[in-house]
Amino acid sequence: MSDMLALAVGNLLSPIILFFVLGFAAAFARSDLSIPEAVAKGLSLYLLFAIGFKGGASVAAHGIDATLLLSLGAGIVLSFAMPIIAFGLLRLMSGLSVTDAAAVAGHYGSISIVTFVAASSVLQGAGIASEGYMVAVAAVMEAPAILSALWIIARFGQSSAKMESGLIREILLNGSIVLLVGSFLIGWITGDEGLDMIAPFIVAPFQGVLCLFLLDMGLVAGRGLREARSVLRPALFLFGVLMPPIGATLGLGFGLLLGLSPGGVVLLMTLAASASYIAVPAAMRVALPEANPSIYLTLSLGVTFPFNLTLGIPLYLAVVRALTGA
Amino acid sequence: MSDMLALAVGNLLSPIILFFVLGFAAAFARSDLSIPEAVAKGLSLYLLFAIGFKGGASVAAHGIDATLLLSLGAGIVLSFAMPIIAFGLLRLMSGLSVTDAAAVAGHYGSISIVTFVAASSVLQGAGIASEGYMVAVAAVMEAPAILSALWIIARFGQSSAKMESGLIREILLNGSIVLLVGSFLIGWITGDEGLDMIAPFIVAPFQGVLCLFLLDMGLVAGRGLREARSVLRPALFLFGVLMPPIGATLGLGFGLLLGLSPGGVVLLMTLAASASYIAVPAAMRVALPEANPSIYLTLSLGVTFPFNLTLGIPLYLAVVRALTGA
Amino acid sequence: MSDMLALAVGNLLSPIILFFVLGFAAAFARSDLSIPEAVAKGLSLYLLFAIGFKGGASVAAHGIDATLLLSLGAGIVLSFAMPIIAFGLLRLMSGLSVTDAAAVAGHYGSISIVTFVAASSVLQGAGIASEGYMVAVAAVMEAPAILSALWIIARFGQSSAKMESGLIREILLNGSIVLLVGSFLIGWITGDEGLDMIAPFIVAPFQGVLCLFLLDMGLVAGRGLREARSVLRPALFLFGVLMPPIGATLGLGFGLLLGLSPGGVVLLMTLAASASYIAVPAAMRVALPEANPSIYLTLSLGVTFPFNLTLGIPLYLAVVRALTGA
Amino acid sequence: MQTHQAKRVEITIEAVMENRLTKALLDAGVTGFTILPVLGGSGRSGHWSREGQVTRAGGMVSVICIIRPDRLDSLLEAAFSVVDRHIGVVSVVDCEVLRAERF
Amino acid sequence: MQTHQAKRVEITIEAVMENRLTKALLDAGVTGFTILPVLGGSGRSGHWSREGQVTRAGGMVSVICIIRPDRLDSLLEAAFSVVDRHIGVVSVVDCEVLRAERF
Amino acid sequence: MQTHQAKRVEITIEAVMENRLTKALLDAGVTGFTILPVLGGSGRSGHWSREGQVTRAGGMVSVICIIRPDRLDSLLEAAFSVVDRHIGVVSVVDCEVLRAERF
Ligand SMILES: Nc1ncnc2c1ncn2[C@@H]1O[C@H](COP(=O)(O)O)[C@@H](O)[C@H]1O
Ligand SMILES: Nc1ncnc2c1ncn2[C@@H]1O[C@H](COP(=O)(O)O)[C@@H](O)[C@H]1O
Ligand SMILES: Nc1ncnc2c1ncn2[C@@H]1O[C@H](COP(=O)(O)O)[C@@H](O)[C@H]1O
Ligand code: NA
Ligand code: NA
Ligand code: NA
Repeated sequence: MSDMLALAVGNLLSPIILFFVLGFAAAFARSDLSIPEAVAKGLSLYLLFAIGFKGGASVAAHGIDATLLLSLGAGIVLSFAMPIIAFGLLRLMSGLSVTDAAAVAGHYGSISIVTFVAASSVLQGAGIASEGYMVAVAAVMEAPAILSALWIIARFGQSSAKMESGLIREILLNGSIVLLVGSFLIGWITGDEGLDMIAPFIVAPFQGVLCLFLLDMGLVAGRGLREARSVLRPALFLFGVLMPPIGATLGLGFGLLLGLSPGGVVLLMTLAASASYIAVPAAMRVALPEANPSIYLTLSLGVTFPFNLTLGIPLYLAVVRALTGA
Repeated sequence: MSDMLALAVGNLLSPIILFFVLGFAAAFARSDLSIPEAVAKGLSLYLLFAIGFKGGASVAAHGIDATLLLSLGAGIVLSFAMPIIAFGLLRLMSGLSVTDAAAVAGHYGSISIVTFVAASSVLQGAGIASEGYMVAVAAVMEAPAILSALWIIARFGQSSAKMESGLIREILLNGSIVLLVGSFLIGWITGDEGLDMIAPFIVAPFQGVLCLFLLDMGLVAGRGLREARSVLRPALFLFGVLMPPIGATLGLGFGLLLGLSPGGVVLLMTLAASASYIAVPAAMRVALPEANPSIYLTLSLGVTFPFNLTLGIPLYLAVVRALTGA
Repeated sequence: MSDMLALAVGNLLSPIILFFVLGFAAAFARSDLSIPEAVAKGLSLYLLFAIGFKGGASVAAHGIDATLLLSLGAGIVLSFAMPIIAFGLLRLMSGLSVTDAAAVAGHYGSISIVTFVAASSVLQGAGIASEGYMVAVAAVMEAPAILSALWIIARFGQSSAKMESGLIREILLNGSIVLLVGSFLIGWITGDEGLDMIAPFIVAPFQGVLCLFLLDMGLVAGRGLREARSVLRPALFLFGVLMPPIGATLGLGFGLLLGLSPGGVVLLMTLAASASYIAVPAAMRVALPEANPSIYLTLSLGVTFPFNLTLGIPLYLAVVRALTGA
Repeated sequence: MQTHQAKRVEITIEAVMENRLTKALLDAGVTGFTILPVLGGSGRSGHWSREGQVTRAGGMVSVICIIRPDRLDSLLEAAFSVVDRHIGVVSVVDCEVLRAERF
Repeated sequence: MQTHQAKRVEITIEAVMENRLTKALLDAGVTGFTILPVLGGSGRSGHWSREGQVTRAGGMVSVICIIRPDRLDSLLEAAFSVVDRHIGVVSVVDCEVLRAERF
Repeated sequence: MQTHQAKRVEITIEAVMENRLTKALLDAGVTGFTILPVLGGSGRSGHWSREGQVTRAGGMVSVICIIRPDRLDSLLEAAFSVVDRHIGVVSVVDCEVLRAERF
């Protein structure tokens, strides 16, 4: 227990978390600190590019594990299933309408890549290895949750979600997925030789770029929370901190079942625990415009993301350590 | 032959090419992956800054070769002459109007700096040195081709190209030339000491930045090609892959005549083979608005650039190796 | 004397200065070279992030000096006092109205962070250490000068500066101050461990990024000067090069009095000598819209900044060397 | 100079709907349009700003379309079919244009 | 389609004044506005451009506000109270809108 | 509030022609203008977008110019002399302005 506390405090005092907190505090103090949209997008492209490539290069170095395909399958199942759990929980706990609850649920089935990156960086700091292909698992978990959410609406809602032609293609080929998967494949193809070539760009400065990006996430999350305080009723807040451990537990189960390495289990838990803030909100605006974006963005960015970043990840790591003795 | 094939395959499987292909494929699949304009411009400024500075520092380290001035002269002659060849070829092969043919011709006399950078990076990978001042040759080859194109119009066309005051200054002082030449001079002045200071910024991460930039080039080229497929008749496509080897042959002749190092010859071939996509299109929009930009941009970015990147550069290198035994 | 000359020439031939000169020259030649606003802002955020963090990490490494608080106090006093001196000088020397003179004076009490960075980099090149907390001194010197300027207006002017609610908060929480102080604190908290993590991002490439940023400063300063030549009467120009040494002298006095290290004295001189171009202009547009921005921006960016960069900093260093034998 | 009557339609709409809107406009026979970026705004659904955004859900764009008056109705119907369920503002102004043959 | 009379007010103002202006507009009962970025411009106080700028003092933004005609006067007064001492341009155009209940 | 009749001219033109256009406008006696960025568009010469562009040939900008009605003709002639051979759209709207002395 006291070890876990030390770990949690250590994690809380890492530059990555502290820059997130700085952004959050600056937003709440109504400072005009801000990162231009183009720069924020550039940082996000960099992270996807780097994390995808490194994952692929690691697969090239360690060979494919027999569990690669099973892990991808587990990711897809989790992404399809978690929105249903989330929806049930929301309908029980909160007074959200079917539409809003389904939209929120979709976010929790999908994943947040920066939470994944933060967990990888904690693992790296602790010297714990993990499967390179977890990046690919992250990629396949982005989209199924959206289909789940739309199915929920079709099944339980009055308002008809518009599953128009084009939307599915848009979801599957959204920029983050393409860049992540593409970089993963290129890293895999070019292997160590490729990694050597671009390591000074994607390895050494990675943590620093991540700090700047988390500063931006803090600013955006803080501003969102400040503006949307009113929608954040206690029941919703509670959902935002309860759903991650539930997802993580499912991730833990699958991870142990598949025999992933301790690091891999932590990452799968983190993926399951995290909530989307890029792909799913965009899909929801198109397909489910009646759902209130302040609710799902505030929950995902303003509650669950900070929760995972600060408490969730060290908790998942501690659990895996306790169970596997890693 | 089988060596050349191996080289070509090796080149095709480098991260640089693969990221270009990723961008191209994403554009054709109509993914919404995109790099913000400001970030793309930032990456392009970085490349000019780095390549110029390194060229200058290399001149400072190795002294000026007696052939520096002759090489600059050769570059200028090539840039003036190639549009005339290209124009003749286009009028023979394609049904393009005088105006469109002249505009395209202007692009092929000038150069593409990112093709030059890609060739430098292939040379570096193969451990072949080259003259640092080839960067200056690249810079002087940008503009003369534009004057050639306008002269062709004045000589053969009905429509009068507007050589208004200000245009020449605009061409000579366009941002890319100024940054490239300026960085070259600063690299030269500050030499190894200067290079040591900023090497961690312009040397180590260079290849990684180049990958991101080529991803963007792939996206832009792919989107351009998708939209402008209709203008790309077979004769034009053929021109787009024939003109580069013709230019390269001229570059080869001049390079051998001047006694450049094998690496220098490859770079001069690449410069002659490449087609502009920054400076010349802008000048043509001002001076020759009647020319159809889809034609010249599609040829330059959508055909000749990918050709040089994937097949041209390994071919030019193989030829030089065969001839000089390097 | 000849040493000082050598130092001055050495300084003038550093890449940092030469890129500033390149930008300046490109602007005067009316080249269209330009750095997108978002990229320029991104570079500026990077510099604040890096310089703040390194300052904090250095405090963590060397412990707090007994003089930390005194130095902060000295900074605040300087920032409050210098506008009054500047105002007196301007009213004596130039025919500026009270409003314009007060606005200009406010700029000279405050500081320019990039001048501070340039001085740090000169010190680093010369192998002279300095107190890490000088970054914090820089931060506290940003705002008091604004209050001084508004007080001057209230005391001597007809036009009433609008000290509306909100302005003070805006000034104290402006983005640069928050990022600088926040990064300083995070650097302090995480210390060497934190620095190790992100050093490849904020230490190694720092000088290169600074070159690009100074290119942009040169472009902006050159363009400003070209457009606003008419406002720059000789008396104003004279003020722009006289005020920095006056400020530096005050900084020297305080620095010696406090017993700062030679490097620390140079930095305090530089801070006192520099003039704001980010925080103060924005505050003046809000509170004193009648003051002519061409005057204060041209003086600060077009005269005093280049003066400090090229002549001022080597001069301040030479003086400190002469006095302390460092 | 000789000018011609036309209508200037301005549609401010979520960026995620941009392609669907422009497709509907082109299908309705519009000959061209121009897209302006939007920095931020405020309305019944609250305040928003593009600063620091990485999500693609947040922003809006403004689509400007100049057309011959007789085409206004089909354009508005096309626009309405897209903006109907979405947030967004449509406004129409009388204007005069040079080179009427373009519209 | 059924459209309704409205006014389209466009206020080009220094970016540093943006928050003060939008606050004044909301206080004056405006239901929404849209903010467009401005790249550069020229006027009595000279020429400016956003390129390469790091200072926050330089830029401008354009605030677009569509309102019911009877609210125009209070809006203009609110706007004027902010732009009065500042540089900036206010213009008003008659327009027609869909979904009038929003304004 | 007291407002005055004016004209709002909007010229959407290739970015490479921006300086030539604004110079022509100033030569024609215009007292100011505002330049808005353009993200993309569509017309007879096809579809374009700024995303990822590094070439300077591709983009457009929108120049807004508010003037006294009696100056409209000389402005339009100046504008036309520049856009004539180039792609671009010119539209004029009646508007009312505060602070008429500026125009
Ligand atoms: N009255 C208005 N005038 C101008 N723009 C508006 C107005 N109302 C709404 N908007 C824009 O439309 C967006 C969505 O509005 P709403 O659907 O009311 O939340 C806002 O964020 C503004 O950008
Ligand atoms: N006549 C005008 N038409 C359009 N915009 C203008 C006009 N006059 C001024 N502006 C804009 O308002 C800003 C400030 O104008 P001024 O106060 O005249 O310096 C200019 O930089 C332009 O962006
Ligand atoms: N009807 C229109 N309404 C608004 N903008 C247009 C229109 N037609 C053309 N444009 C703009 O002008 C550019 C060039 O048009 P064009 O010359 O027809 O290719 C387009 O890319 C659009 O940005
Ligand atoms: Na999840
Ligand atoms: Na060429
Ligand atoms: Na100062």
